[in-house]
Amino acid sequence: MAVDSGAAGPQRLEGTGGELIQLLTPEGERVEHPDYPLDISTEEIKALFRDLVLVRRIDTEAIALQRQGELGIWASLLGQEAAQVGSGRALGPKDMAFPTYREHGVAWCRGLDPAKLLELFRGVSHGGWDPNEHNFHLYTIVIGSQTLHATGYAMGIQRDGAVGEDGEAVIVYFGDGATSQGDVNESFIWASVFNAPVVFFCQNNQWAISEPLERQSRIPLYQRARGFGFPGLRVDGNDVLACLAVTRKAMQAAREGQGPTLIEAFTYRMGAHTTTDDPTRYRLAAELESWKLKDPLERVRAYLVRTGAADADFFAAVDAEAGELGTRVRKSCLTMPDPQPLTIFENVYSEPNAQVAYERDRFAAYLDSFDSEEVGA
Amino acid sequence: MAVDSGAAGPQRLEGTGGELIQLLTPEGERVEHPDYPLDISTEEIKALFRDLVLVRRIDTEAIALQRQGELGIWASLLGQEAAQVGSGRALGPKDMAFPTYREHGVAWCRGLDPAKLLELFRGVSHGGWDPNEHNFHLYTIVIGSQTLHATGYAMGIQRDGAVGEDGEAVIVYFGDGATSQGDVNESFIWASVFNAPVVFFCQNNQWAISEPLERQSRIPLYQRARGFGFPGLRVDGNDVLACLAVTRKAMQAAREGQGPTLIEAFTYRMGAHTTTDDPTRYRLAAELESWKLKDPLERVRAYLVRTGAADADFFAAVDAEAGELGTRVRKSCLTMPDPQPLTIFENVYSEPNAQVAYERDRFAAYLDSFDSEEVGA
Amino acid sequence: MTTLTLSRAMNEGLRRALENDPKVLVMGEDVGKLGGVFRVTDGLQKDFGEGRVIDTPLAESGIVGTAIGLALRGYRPICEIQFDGFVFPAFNQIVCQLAKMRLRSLGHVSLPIVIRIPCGGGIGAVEHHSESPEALFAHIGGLRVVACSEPADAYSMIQQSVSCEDPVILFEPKRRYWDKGEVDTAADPQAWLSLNAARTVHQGSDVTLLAYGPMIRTCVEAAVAAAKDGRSIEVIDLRSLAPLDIETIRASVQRTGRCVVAHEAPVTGGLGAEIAARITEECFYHLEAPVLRVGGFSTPYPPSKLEDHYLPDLDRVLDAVDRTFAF
Amino acid sequence: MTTLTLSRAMNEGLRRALENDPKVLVMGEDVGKLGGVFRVTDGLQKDFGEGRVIDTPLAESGIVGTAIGLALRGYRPICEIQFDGFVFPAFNQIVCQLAKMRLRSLGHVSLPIVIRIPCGGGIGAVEHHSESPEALFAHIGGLRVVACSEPADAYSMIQQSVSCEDPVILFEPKRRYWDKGEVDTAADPQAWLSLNAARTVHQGSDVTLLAYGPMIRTCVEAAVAAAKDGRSIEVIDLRSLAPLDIETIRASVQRTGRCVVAHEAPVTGGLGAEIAARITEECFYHLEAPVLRVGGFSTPYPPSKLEDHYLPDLDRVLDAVDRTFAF
Ligand SMILES: Cc1ncc(C[n+]2csc(CCOP(=O)(O)OP(=O)(O)O)c2C)c(N)n1
Ligand SMILES: Cc1ncc(C[n+]2csc(CCOP(=O)(O)OP(=O)(O)O)c2C)c(N)n1
Ligand SMILES: [Mg+2]
Ligand SMILES: [Mg+2]
Repeated sequence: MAVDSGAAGPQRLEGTGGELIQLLTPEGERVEHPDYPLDISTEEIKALFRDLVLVRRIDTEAIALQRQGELGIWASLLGQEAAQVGSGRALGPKDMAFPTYREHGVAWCRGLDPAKLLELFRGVSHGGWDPNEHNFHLYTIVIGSQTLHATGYAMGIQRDGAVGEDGEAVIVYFGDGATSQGDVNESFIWASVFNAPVVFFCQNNQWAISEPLERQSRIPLYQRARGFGFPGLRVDGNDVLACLAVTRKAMQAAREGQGPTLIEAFTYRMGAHTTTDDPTRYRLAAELESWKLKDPLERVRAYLVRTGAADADFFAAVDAEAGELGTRVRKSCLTMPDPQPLTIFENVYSEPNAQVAYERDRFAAYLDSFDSEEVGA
Repeated sequence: MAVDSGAAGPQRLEGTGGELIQLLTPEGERVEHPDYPLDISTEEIKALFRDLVLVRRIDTEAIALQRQGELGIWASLLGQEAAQVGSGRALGPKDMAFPTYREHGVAWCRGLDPAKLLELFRGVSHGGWDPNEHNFHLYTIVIGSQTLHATGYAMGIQRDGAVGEDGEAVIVYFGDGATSQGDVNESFIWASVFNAPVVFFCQNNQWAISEPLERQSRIPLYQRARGFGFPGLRVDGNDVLACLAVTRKAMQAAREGQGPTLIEAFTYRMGAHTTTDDPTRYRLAAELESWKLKDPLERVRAYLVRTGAADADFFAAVDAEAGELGTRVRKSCLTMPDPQPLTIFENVYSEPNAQVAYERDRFAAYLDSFDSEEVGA
Repeated sequence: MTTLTLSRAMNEGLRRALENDPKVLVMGEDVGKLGGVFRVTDGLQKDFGEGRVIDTPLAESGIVGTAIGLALRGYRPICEIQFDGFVFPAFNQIVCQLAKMRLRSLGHVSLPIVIRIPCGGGIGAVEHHSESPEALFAHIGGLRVVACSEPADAYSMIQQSVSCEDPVILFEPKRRYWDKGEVDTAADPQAWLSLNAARTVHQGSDVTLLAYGPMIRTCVEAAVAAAKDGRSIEVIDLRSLAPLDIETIRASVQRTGRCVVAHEAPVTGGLGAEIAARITEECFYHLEAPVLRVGGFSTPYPPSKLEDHYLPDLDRVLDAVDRTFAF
Repeated sequence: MTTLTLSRAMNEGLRRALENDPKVLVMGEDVGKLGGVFRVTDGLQKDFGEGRVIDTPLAESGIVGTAIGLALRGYRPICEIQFDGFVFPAFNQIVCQLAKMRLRSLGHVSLPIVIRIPCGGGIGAVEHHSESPEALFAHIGGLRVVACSEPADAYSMIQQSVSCEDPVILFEPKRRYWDKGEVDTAADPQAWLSLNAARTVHQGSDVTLLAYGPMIRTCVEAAVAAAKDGRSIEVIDLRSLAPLDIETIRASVQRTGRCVVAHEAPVTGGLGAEIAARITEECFYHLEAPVLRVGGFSTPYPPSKLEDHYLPDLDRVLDAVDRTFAF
């Protein structure tokens, strides 16, 4: 017989309890998980802590810059640092990452200069970095589109014969809201049918702007993978160690030819959707308060303090570094030159294009006419 | 812990064995299924047999008409009669059905005049029937689109307060290939999130034109529903009784407010994709031969003969009726008037439209110019 | 008469539509509690309930596709697409289903669906938030395409669109959402200007300037500025982009003998092309100069620091006007 | 020189492309064993393997989206869209990703992807199988749009499209797939006419007739017929629809003083609009009559029994030509 029972109706998802993979509790206690043993040194944990603090600092600075009118908008990663740093640090140099527009922490782990992110949010470019320099693709704003790019890229890895022991794999980021897009589901189909080396990393931060998770799914999101025939799992997205461990394992499986995995990192968007959003219109303060207790940084700090692995000097040093980073980020923003008008016509095509050239020449002449008339444009 | 293991790689699906819901074996033996007791009289089974024969006859006639140049193309339902008649006869008059382009058997059950189907395939109209007359929506050719229409319609039923004991529900048909389209997956999301009264009826006929099922999924299709949190099941699509029973149950559940079900009717496209297709290019004759043994008509005939429920007279009468139907279908095709040129401009908008009127008037004048010049257009 | 912002006027129009017909629904992303990212649906879910003002899953094809199903069941859905650049996932449903269902059914089926699209640039946004895709819809038979430019029209045009038995794509000029204007909410709907009609928003005799949506304010400002230099520009707000109100346009161009079309969308293949081609056919002997087009460049929309150069402003509009006099 | 059908010439061109560069891939629905519904990819999977000629899941957004990913990894995918009417599920990936990635990356990323679309009507097909959506793509900066009309061009243009570092939408006239023509498969690719260039396919002096794809044969037939009546029509095959080869067009129109554009797509907002607008700007004082457009009506494509009326045929093309002489 073949009957597959689903839930009878919508249900509020609970992210706590036994179904979450966790290696570090909100209180900072290290716990073991039979399937995800993590061999990690204290120094490595300290390095992760440093990452968490620094990416939060980039975020804080960017929000401030936006408030001061220096950025058009900013999408804060507040609360999602562990999901991003944990997964980001699980990648090898040859792996490729496809972000959304909120993966500043992953960008950091891949080595992208934060100034590049500011360029985008300042409106100086649409991104403009070379995806191959750090194996970190451009930010993608149209929800879900990048999941297909990632899957196609993974199919390219297969064609390059780069799957195997020492293979390469792809990770693609998307949100809970994105799981409703046709493209994301098509990417699940492609990845499973071609057994492509791609890890789907869904940061379920509980909200798609004002819409709670129930608007996207009535069952936990990690279970979506079942419908497509590949493994899905849910990890505590505020636990940097667990995120590191599950991503490592899934990436290694992909590299070795075992195909895709869906990782649902259960986390929370602690800030507004973007700096133009006002979450008080749609969610209760109490929810945010309860998530503050699960802060991804604080639990690592608690662990380091409790185990004596780090002392006040360490924390002071990290704070100082964060301060410097903040200053550097700010400076890079304030000294960023505006693009020149005629760059509008650049990088549309690889070769000279009659239409673009025609419009550029006319526009250049138009701009010149102001100069010669000595009237400001 | 939350790990969901999927298949490790592509696997050839097998449609036989215990996972299929079956009430009538290919040999015509009646079997029971604990979850799908079917209380059906001999007369009703004979009526189903008649339906099967008649819809096959429509199909044969249409193929012949196409060969003779009377239809532009025809999409044959050969082999899928049981899936269509079984599900079609499970519907109540108030239920709404959304077909693809191959649901001639469902059309028959809903009471649509087969001539209407010929109009479409002859190129006289794009369908042109009133979906509300028989609660049978227009054929939809763009793969998967109708699944969202069906889901929206079901949301309308909810808003009308027509869910409950005596409620209404929707059934939507699509193929195995269609399951790869974003729209179909989005409809699964909508239906589950809103718990809409819709039954997804997938006729898995093993092929999407030349592509075998493995190009669309590496696990059985009924399991797709798991990923979205509603029940999925697989029925022997060549077993009219099982199709009737599972569809009845799923429709009743939907009517009562228990939400969507995915039914995978495991069947086989015994003919070409359409009359322009040449399946010998991509599939083996042996496959077809093996499916002939599972013919949806023959097993009902065997059952009726074996149980003595029907005698030669009955079969002769059905054949005679089929012959008459064939003649009627043929005649309706041959006597169908061609549409008038100016109908191009009709039914584009509900009210007079300046652009359409402008073009129509000019075209009418243009046509008139030939008349007055006495030159043939 | 009340003074309302365009966003608020649209909100009032939606409220009226919801009040007047229980079959009217509002659906889209974040249209409920949040009231939409531009607050156009503010308060509607609170007042009309979740059954009628529906926060949908995040998928535009799903929004339009289920709206079609709801319309088949007798509802009149108003879909909000959050930003212009996000209408493309729904393009297939719009072009192949929404536009074609009436013909497919030989008139048995109407799909009275409105798709609201906040459009255009000038708000300093990131990629995909500043597009003007109207020409793509105007090319599709079976769709009505309209654009409002100011509060009073927003208020009436949304209601007229909802009343229309055909699918309507309604473009809303997002950078004008906070512009204020007088709205007569007490006026008899019968007295409203037809949804098919263009309107002369600035009288003039030397040249006809055609525009719509966000460019109307720019064009009127241009006309006012030009008047000081002694040049009399007639500005017509097209309002209906498909079909065009050719009569109004023709009457003006035959009078002025010169015509400029302005829009934010790329000039190549934009609506200006259709207008120029048609006007030239209709007014060949009246034209003193070719119909000139001023619009976005034929490139992707640039990063926002460049948008002031990309978007036609008062100077570029007047430059085009000047050029028609150079012929 | 070999005599090949257009379908076969395209097949040979694809074969060359696959041979010349191991990074070239062919992907789409039924392109493998079946060889595509028009047999354009016949035999390619057999010869180049399933790794390079890929039967994909049935989802066009997936086809284009994964092709983008493959291109990011260094491949050069050629995507087949089975029929024109089925390109719309992929429209979002084409417009927002394919067209914009180069600018988004400030030139770091190239997406050398070809999207082959069998297009147009006249084959007696059901709905969605006879569309001409080229204008929708020509409006999108970042895309190249080209159309072939005969076997020799099919053979070279597919190879040039594959070599192009930018995304190319290649329209193939499906009702001309079985038309035969001479193809010089030994010619030096350097000698091929540029992918940017229009070509005069019938010389004339009285009027310029612009067309592309399936309409070329019709237009040449019209020119031949008109010649018998003493009217000399110059027919230009545009080949590149975006960008247009304005120089070739202008030179002809300045010489003839009259111009007609013919295409199957609806006239409203079709490519003819852009051409008419641009030509009028460029050749205002040379034009004896407005540029006239002849094309599909601004309705959905009708059922096939009506398509002979919908599609501009020789008579309707000549009617438009006649009308330009009535000015
Ligand atoms: C196709 C598309 N539709 C709508 C939007 C507008 N939008 C931007 S972010 C967002 C919510 C995304 O939610 P989720 O996927 O959960 O990611 P999160 O922002 O929470 O990280 C929406 C609706 C978009 N960017 N793309
Ligand atoms: C969006 C779209 N893409 C491609 C096609 C062309 N096409 C028509 S039928 C078909 C195969 C459909 O397979 P399946 O869903 O299994 O249904 P079946 O024909 O087997 O009943 C294809 C690719 C289409 N109609 N729509
Ligand atoms: Mg989210
Ligand atoms: Mg099938």
